[in-house]
Parts: sequence; C-alpha cells; structure tokens
Amino acid sequence: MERIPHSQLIMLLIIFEFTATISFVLGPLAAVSNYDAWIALIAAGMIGWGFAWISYKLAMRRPQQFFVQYGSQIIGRWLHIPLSLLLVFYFLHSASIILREFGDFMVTEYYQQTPIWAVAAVIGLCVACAVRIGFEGIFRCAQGFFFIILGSIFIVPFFINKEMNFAMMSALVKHRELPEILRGAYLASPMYGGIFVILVFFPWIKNGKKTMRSLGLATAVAIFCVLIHLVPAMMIFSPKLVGDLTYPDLELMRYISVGDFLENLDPILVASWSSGIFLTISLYLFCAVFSLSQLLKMPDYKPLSFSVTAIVVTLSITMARSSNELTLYMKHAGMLFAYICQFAIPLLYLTVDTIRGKFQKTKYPAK
Amino acid sequence: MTIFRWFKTAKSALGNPGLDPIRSVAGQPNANPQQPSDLEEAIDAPISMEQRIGWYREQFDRCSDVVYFSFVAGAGTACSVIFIQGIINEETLHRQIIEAAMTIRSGESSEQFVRQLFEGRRLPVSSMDITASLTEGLRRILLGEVLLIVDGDARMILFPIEKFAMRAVSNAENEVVIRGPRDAFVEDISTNLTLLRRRLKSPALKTETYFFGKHTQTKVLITYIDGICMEGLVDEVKHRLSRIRIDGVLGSSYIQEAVADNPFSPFPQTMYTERPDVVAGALLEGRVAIFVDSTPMQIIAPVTFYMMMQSAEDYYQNYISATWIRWIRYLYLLISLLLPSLYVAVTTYHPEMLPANLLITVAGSRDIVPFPAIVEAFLMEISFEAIREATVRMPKQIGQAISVIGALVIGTAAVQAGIVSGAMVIIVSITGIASFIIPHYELGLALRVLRFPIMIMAGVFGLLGIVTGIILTFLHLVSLRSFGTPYLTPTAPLVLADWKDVAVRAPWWRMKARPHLYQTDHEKREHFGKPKLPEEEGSS
Amino acid sequence: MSASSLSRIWKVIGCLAICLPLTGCWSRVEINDRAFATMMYVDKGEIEGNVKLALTFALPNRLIPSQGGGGGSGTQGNPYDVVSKEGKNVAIAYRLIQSDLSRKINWGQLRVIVIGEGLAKRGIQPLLEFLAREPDFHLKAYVFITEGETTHLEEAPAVFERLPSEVLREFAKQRTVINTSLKDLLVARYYGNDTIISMLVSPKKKMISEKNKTARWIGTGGAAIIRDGKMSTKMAVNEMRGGLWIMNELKDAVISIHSPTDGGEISYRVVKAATKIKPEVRKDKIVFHITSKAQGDLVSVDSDLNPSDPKQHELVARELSKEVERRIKAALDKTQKIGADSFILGRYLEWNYPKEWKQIKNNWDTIYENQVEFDIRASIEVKSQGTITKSPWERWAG
Amino acid sequence: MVLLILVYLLIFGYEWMFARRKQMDRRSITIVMILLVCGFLYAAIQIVYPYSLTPNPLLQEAFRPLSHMIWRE
Repeated sequence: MERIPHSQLIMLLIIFEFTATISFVLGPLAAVSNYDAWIALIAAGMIGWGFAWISYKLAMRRPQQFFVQYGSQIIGRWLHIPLSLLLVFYFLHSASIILREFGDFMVTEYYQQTPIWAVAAVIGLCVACAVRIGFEGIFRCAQGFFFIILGSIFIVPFFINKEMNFAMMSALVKHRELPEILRGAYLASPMYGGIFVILVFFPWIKNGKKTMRSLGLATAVAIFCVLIHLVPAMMIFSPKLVGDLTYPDLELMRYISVGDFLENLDPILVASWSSGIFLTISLYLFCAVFSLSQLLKMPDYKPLSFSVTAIVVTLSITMARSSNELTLYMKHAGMLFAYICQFAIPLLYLTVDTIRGKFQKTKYPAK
Repeated sequence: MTIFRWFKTAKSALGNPGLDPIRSVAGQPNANPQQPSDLEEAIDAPISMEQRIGWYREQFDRCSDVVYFSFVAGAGTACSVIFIQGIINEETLHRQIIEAAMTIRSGESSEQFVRQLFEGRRLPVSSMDITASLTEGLRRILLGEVLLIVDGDARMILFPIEKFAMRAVSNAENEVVIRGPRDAFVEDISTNLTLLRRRLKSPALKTETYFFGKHTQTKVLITYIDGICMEGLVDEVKHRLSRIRIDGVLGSSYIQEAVADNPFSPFPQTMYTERPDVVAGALLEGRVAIFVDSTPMQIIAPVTFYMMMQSAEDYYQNYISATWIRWIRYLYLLISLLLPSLYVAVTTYHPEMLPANLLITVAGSRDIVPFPAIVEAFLMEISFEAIREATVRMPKQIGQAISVIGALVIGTAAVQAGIVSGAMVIIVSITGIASFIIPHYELGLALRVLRFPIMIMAGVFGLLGIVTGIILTFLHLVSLRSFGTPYLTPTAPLVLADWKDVAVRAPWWRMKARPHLYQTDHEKREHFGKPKLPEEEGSS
Repeated sequence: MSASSLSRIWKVIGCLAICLPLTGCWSRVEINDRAFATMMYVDKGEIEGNVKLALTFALPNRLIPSQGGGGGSGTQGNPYDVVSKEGKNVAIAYRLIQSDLSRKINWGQLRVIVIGEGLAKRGIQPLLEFLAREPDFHLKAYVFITEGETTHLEEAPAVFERLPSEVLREFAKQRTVINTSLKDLLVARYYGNDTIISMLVSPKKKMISEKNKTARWIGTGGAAIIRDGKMSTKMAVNEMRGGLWIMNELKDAVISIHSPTDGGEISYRVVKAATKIKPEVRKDKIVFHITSKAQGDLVSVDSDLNPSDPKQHELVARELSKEVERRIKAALDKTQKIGADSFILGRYLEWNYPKEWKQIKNNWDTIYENQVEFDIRASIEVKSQGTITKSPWERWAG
Repeated sequence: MVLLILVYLLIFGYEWMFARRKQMDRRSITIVMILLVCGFLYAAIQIVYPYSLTPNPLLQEAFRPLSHMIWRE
C-alpha cells in the first residue's frame, strides 16, 4: 500500500472542509451570528481542529493499526461493535445529507423539472466509481481538482469587490456578542470536525506524526476559503439577507459583474464546486465502506462500494420529505449527532485507553 | 490497489529464475523464449550432408524461394549453402563465402580446410555463427542468414548477411518539426538502431533482442541506458513481453497492446514515435524504448499524460514560446473534449450564462433548425469524423476533393438549408482544429471517442452531466498507470519538481533532474547553470 | 480473462442502462423554445387590487440578419414584443402570460424591472415576494419606477439600443440615476423598508428616427421615495443627484454654480466622488457626518472669472463645495421631512453603535424624522482647467 | 419501482461478476449480497409506503431534550 503524502491529505481535507460549508452553512451561520459570523467561523474551525486532535491522539496510540480493528481491545467487543456501527452510520448519513443538499440545490436552482433521484444517482455513480477505484484514487482526484476548485473560489471576491460596501468593516470589528458567536460555532463546527475521519485510515498516512500540522493547515486554508466568500456576501447583502437567502453563495456568484461576458458564469463556478462536493461525499463514503468492511472482517472493501452507495442514494432521497424538514433536522439533531460521533466517541476511547494504560503499564507504555 | 497487488506478484515472479526471460547479449540473437511449437526440441544434425539437406527440403517443402546450392570447396570438401532468395546479400555470399571457399590453396588438406573454416580463418567474413542444431539453422535461414553445411562435420556455419528490401531514411511525416532533426525511423530495425546509436554514443546504451510471433519471428529490441534507467523497469518490461504469445507481430501496436497496464482504457499507455531524437530523449529520461522490426513506429514506456502533450519541437524552440504553445495545447485539449458538450449544455440548460446580445444571436441562428441541440451536435460531429477519416485514408488527391466537398456540405449548404445552425458549424470547426493540435495522435483519438459520451451526458444533465463526465474520466486517468508510473504524474500525484516540463518548458539550464517515474531515485542530470550575461561574466 | 471481459460488458451495459431512463432530459428546453424576458413592467390593474404584468421579450429571429433560409424577416417590425396580462398577483399574471405564449418564459436575462407609479403607491411588497422567491431572478436586476402608467413606457421605441431593456440598463450603468437593485429593496426590509428608486419619464416627442412620428421617449427624471414599502413623494432631479452623493454612487456629474464675482454660470465636471458617512450618537440626537470628496474639472466659464488666478480659483472651489453640500442637504431634508430613511442611514448606526441601534431600532422612523441632524462637508478640488487656460471672454474684455 | 429493480439488478450483476473474477471468498459475497438486499428492501419500502420511518425523525426524537436545551424554544 502506497501511503498518502501530506500534500494529498491537505488538499483533500481543504476541499472536504470548505465545499459543503460554503454553500450550505453560510446562510444559517449568518442568520444565527449576524456580524459575528466570521468570528464564529474561525471558532468553528478551531473547535473542529480540536475534535480532530482527540482522534489524532487516539490514533497515535497505535499508529500502525486501524481504529476499527483495535477498538475492541480498548473498550471491549460488545461496546465497540455498536459504536463502530454508529460511526459507519454517521458516515453514511453525512454522505447522504450532503448528497441531499446538493440535489436540492441543483433541483431548485438549475434543473427544476429534473427529479432529485436523477441528480443523486448521477453523483452516486461517480462516488461509487471513486470508492471502487480506491483510496488513493480519491486522494489523487482531489489533487487534480484542487487548483481548479480553489481557483474558482478565489476569483469570486476579485470580481465583486466593486459591489462591496466597505463601510461595513467597522461593524465586523465592533459587533461582539458571545451567544451569537457560540451559536454560529455550534452550527459550523461539525463541518470542520469532519476531519476526524483521519482516525479511520490513519495508518495509511505517510509520517503520521505530522498529521496535526497538516490538519491545522488544511483547516486554516478552509476557513480562509469560506471567509473570502462570507465577508463579501455580508458586505453586499448584509448579514440578515445572507441569512434569508437559501443559497447565499450562489447569489454572490451571480453578483459578479465584470463586463458583460463574465456576468453569468455562475454555472461554471457551480460546476467546479460540485466536483468538490463529489470528493467530500466520496471521502465520507469511503470511510463508511472501509470501516464496515473491517468490522465485518472482509479482505477487501471494494466490493461494498456499489451496494453502500445505493443505500446512500436512497437514504438521501428518503431522509426528508422537504428541504424544510432537512433544515429542521440539521438544527435539532444533525449537529448533536455529529458532535457525538466526532467528539464523544473518540474521547470515550481515548479516556478508557488512558485509564487502562495507567493500570496496565506493561501492555501500553503511556507516553 | 489491484494494480499494486499485481505489481507485487509480478515482482515476485521476476525473482523466480524459472520464469526469468532469457537474457541475451546485445546484438546476438539468442535462444528465443518462444519458438515454433513443432520445432521445440533442438534436433542434432546428422553428419551426412545429404541427410541434412533432405531434412531442410522436407521442412521447406513447396517453398520455391529457398535456394540449395552445393559446391566443392577448396581441398575437395563438399559444401552446400541454403538461403532464401532475396533476403540475403547475394553479392557478399558470392564474393566472400562461395568464391573464397572455392579457392584452392596449395597443400591444404580437407581436414585443414574444415578446421580453418570453423575457426573463422578461411573466409573473409565479418561475422559468423556455428550451430549443430538443425532447427536453429532453419530458424536462422528464415531470418535471412546463409547456412553453410560442410559434409562430414555435424557443425554448420551461419552467415548473417541478410538484406531486406527497405525504404531509405526519410523525413518524419507524422511528427513534423521546423527546427529539429528531420530523419525518421524506417521499417528496418538495424537502420533504426543505427539512427539511435548515432545519437547515443555510449556503451551504456543497451539493446536486448527478442523474437515474437510464431510465424513472423519479428525482432524486438528493448533499449535503455544502463545506469539511468531503473533496473526494475527493465525487468518489468521483460516480464510483460515474456507473456506475449502471438501468431504474428505486424506493427509495434501489437506489442503496445500486449504490455498495457489497463487493457480496457481508451488512453494510450505507451507512446509511439517515429523520431529517433524523441526516443533518445526518452532514454535519457530513464525510460525504455522498444524497437519492433518492420515498423517505423517505436514504443516508449512508461509515459504520462503530459508527455503526449509535448512535441519534439518544444525542445528545439525558445523556451518561452514553447511554454506558450504548450498552454495553447492544454487549452485546446479541453476545447476538443468539451466544446460541443458545453454548447449543448449552455443552450439547452443554462441559456442565462450567455450575455444577452450573444444569446440573441445564438437563439436567432438556432431558430430555424429542426433538431434539438444535442442531435444537431451529434449529427455535425459524426459527419465531421467521417470527413476526417475519409481524408486521412484516401490518396492525397482524392482527399483534397473530399475536404472541399465536406467543407461545402457542412459549412455552407447545411447552414443555408437551415438544417444546422451557423453557431454549431463554428463549434464543430473549432473542435476539429483543436483535436488536431494534440501532438500525439492516439491521445487525440481517445479524446475524440470520449467527446461523445460527454456530449450525451451534457444533453441529459447540462453542466452537471459534463462535470460527471469529467469526474469519471479523471477517476479513470488517476487510476491508470503506465508501467507503474501513475498516468497523471506531475499533477496527481503532485510532483512539483516535474512541473518544469509540464506546466512550462523550462530552459535546459533549469532541467536539473530527470522526471519522476515510479520507483525512480530521481537522479540528477548533468546540467549547467544559468548562462551569464556578458557583464556578469566580466565582473566575476 | 473471459470472466473479466464479461464483467466489463456488464459494466458497459450497466452504464447504458442507467443512462437510458435518464434520457428523459427533464429540464431540457431548447434555446428556440424559450422566450427571453428582458424587461418586466408591473403596474396596478384596471380592477382594484389587481396587478398588471407586462414582459418585454426579445424576438431573436428578427434580430438576426437572416441569410436565405430564414424566410426573409428582418426589417419588418420591432425586434421585441410586449405581452401584458392582469391578475390578482404577479404570479397569476405571469401564468396567464405563459399560457398565451408558444415558448417557455426564461427569466435568466431579465435585468430591469419597471414599476408603475400606481402600484408603487399601493406598495411594492407583493412584487418583491414573487421576485425574491423565483430562483432564476438575479438580485442584480435594476428597479425603476415610472411616472404615470407603465403602458406609456411600453410604447416607447428603443432608439439607440436593440432592446428597450438595454436603454434602462445603460442608464443604471452610467450611474446618472440612483440605481436600485432588487437586492437593495430586500436589504431595505431590515431597516424599516424605506428606500429610494429612481424614476423614469416618457414624454411625447417627435422622433426623426421613427419617420417623424410622435412617439414616447424614455428618459430619466428624479426619484421616488419609498416609505414603508410605499411610494410617498417624488424627488426632483437635483435632489436625486444629491442622493447619488450620499449613496456614493456618483460617477460623473456636471455641476453649475454662479460665479461669486459676477453671478455668471461656471460649470464643473465632477469626477472621483467619494462620500463617507459617520454617525455620532449624542445625548438627545444623532448626528451623521457626511464627508464628500471629489475632483472637479472646469467645463465652461460664463463669467469674468479668471480660472488661472489661484485666489479666484479657491473661491470658486469653495462655492462648488457649498453647492454640493446644498444638494446633499436638499436630498436629506426631503427624506427627513416625511420620515423615510431612504438612504438607509440606519445601517451606519447599526454598524457603529450596535447597542444604541438595538434600542432605537423599532421607532427609527420617528427618530430619523425628529432627532437626526446632518453635518455635511464637501471638499472639491479643482484640478484641471480643460484644454485652454484662458477664458475666451477674457480676450473680449481685455 | 421498475427503475429501482433495474438499478439493483445491475449492481447485483456487476458485483456477481466482480466476485467471480476476483474469486472472492463466500463470506464477502454473502455480505455484499445481504447489503444489497437490505438496501433494496429499504428503498422498496420507502416507495411503497412513502410515509414509513426514516432515520431522521428517529434521530430527531433521540436528541430532542438536548436540542431543547440548546435552542430554548
């Protein structure tokens, strides 16, 4: 197995962290934390990084083994299997949520007549192929798309700076309300906490010790990428309108006005961004498939890819009857579920492992 | 990962001496890994000349071009030569073998003559080979050698004086350059080798010979530069070649298909070239070239996607303009793959993308067209493909006529009749030009093929369909390998050092390291620093 | 190997079979089956409470110089058409229009919305509701209010441009009028729903281009102050120009002043205008400091003033600044009089004094009317004097 | 529904071929097939009874007390 170099890891995680955030979280974030959205976003990134730190600590205990395989040594078989299943379900669920949101987006904005299952199936096909090709395929794909996606994200602020109201800067500096920041961070941190997935494939990362640095870098860049869309959006639309719009980032892209020709390039930008969404879903799905295959002690994870993708696609279509329902779910359960999987489960393992290590020093020398 | 596992098994197989293809010394045809099955076991020659000639007559039954000539050499030894008419140099045979053998030296006994003959002291020839196997003799006769049978000695002598009809070295036709060397490979493998030798005058240039094809016995040379090329790569090439079982090899593409990593890919996984300088360049980068007899196209492996976007001309031009041209090529690569699908997607799904004035123009031109955009695009693209194929295959004079008719029919008449829109004609022509800009023909072909499924996707899903098509293509490319080297090497996986010859064409004084190949240790090249300005030179 | 090639065949069949049902091409609409709405007129309907919606469509087949096959259309008639219908609300009117068209209406090119005065007085909220929900609309679309009925405007030919919508877009781009976009209307909802929309006029005029027939000309004129979603008063052109200063939208303007020396007209072209607004909360009032900076280029001098004399020069510059201050003041006074914070000055307060804003947010309109003061300062530097340095008048005099 | 069956049949066929080519062990094949059947059943139930249970309401129920604490609604 060729190991994953850090450059690939960083690139994939940047895409993984910001693509879904930029399109689906911008609105709720601005609605909840108003002018403090940018602080909330940075805080969310830090929190997400903190979550990943727990997973990293846990993974570093046995850097050569896969979490799903050694987990039962820590907390016992009967607790480990349901928890792992929960994790697998979380990955599947996250993948299908993003797929659903993407489908909703496409169907409302561009393909009004198209049924959502068609969009989901097309992306599902890509994702299944990606997982089938394997782990390094996803990472290399990320590397190939990285510059395109990042480029399309970075050009937007340059084209809309004419429309921005820079006088609002003072508001961004002067407003400071803790509850608003906390709420925003609460909303956005699961998007960044998603990087705890490194726990699943940690042994494949080349030079695992440096992982934390890479994660930090990835998170920082991802925060930056979201910020350069969030702040202009707030400056143009005012935070309240950003919170009111269903897809503020799309409206931002549509606001580009440089000459007549570049005025309506939003579909192109959306196209490049949707390849980022594809990578995000692929990574979640890969984690699910890989953990599941290890849990079932299968020699290879690839045969599972198509069947699991089919489940994800059906789940994404059926999980909510309307986009409203999905929003409600995200508000009331989605975040908490994410917190439990990203934070509580790794923490549980880590604590138990530490306590055990203290009692049985011979077995695992504590660091 | 499957490829990985496969690679591993391949490695272990290589370690096994039983499977190791037989190494041969450069230039010396050796026992072949694959012999005609009915001649598998070597038959030891009987002493009697008649018996041997009789055996050969039996083998060459009804072969009217085989010549058996018996004569009495000096000192009264009965000899005979067997050869195939037309594929040997009869002049040499006559002067240096028969005439020399027939000269009678005074006081030479028959035994002396035979001994001197086999010791290579009797005949003024540059090379000869001795064998005692009838089958070996048979095989070598077919390769264009002359077999000399001496009565009373079981050994036989083979003179490699083959001379096939061949074309003279001429200008490269497919890979034309303006400033670089003009010579191109021909069908004759030894001429080709000389063309290469002329460029690489180094003992490190190794050439190993194999023969393939049960009936064609085509000579195949593996060439590489020892010390630059990885040992593992050469072993891998040999291993893959050793799997070949084939009736005939009529062109290098036979070998090419047999050694590909992913046989189901539309993308070429080895490169062909007709230019000796390209082969030399590839060898200097640590790659392996496979020469195949009777074809002017030699194979280079491993290759990457970006190698095929480079032309030999890039290295003979100023590096700044070469870089610019390279970028133009990348742009047109995208255009040739995507433009028709983009047109379909934009006009049928995202008309708001076009600025108002352009939109009205396009809409106006499409107003009278009876077909949906996707059908129109398909119609035009397919007829364009037909015209292209017709012009390539036909003799030149007819080809011109076809292109004139094609241009007339597609360009003017169809638009005026209102069957296709003017915009579509523009799109198709740009796409057509774009596909000619790709330097490597096979890559262009692959993109031409891929254009159609992406067009369907665009017709069904608009831009989302195009993105899906790109993602699927990209996933395929990412998983593709050419002899272990990932196909998209400098971009995915990212090797920034190699971008010097991909994103730009760096000047030679910046090309300090060879490109990154799978498992290579990335050796440094001999290089010189940046040329100094005269005033800098003066001060230092 | 046979199994593997078989599986490949399966894969290919699979891909095809998955594609087959997808060939429904649900969202596909050919470009020649679409009608591109380029402009939208909304006015009150004949029946009380109704809305009249009119859409201008570009007719591509008439815009193209057709060669041969097109069937000889071209010069006959206008390259656009206006279709109008009346309904209970905009959405219903839109459905009615759609049902009368052979092509599907596409909103992607719609950049200009014109509201009739009658509807504007009734309130623009129902219109906003429709526009904001429809995903195809761009928030960039410019909004105008027309004097009188929109029908007049519909009749006006586009003389300089191919389509009438282009005329209005160019107005907005030149920034000679306040350009209010859909986005601005949406933002205004959060600050008491007061805003300002520039107005169009359509006087009758004899047109040489239309073979000397009398037709309507599309022109600009003033602006409408929207108070609580309803148009309340008009603003004259000069006041609107002041508004442009406040909104920092001025690109170039010609300002004429009376010479301090003899009262003759001196005109300046003002460029590079930049306005900064700073609120200040004092005990019982709120002061907005409005500082404008610009550069003035001399256009013409109809007085005995000597522009090359630095002293006189400074005098004129001061006068020019005062004129600008007056204009700004006039615009602000107009809005303050009716208690409509049309320039959304409230947001400056929100940005800089978040706590104070929270307290006064709910009765901001009354506070704006009574307790807000303006401190307007304009400083205009006169830099260039044009091609000649001396006035032609001077020679005559001398 | 027809579509769903078609899609699942395709996946089934593909997996079956893949399994045969790779000579996968029985266990893996069984697992894959069971997963396929589960996915199919879930999808079929969702189609036949559109208002049947999905994981989201379940999760929402499970987290209700916590989310009440957070949003105070």
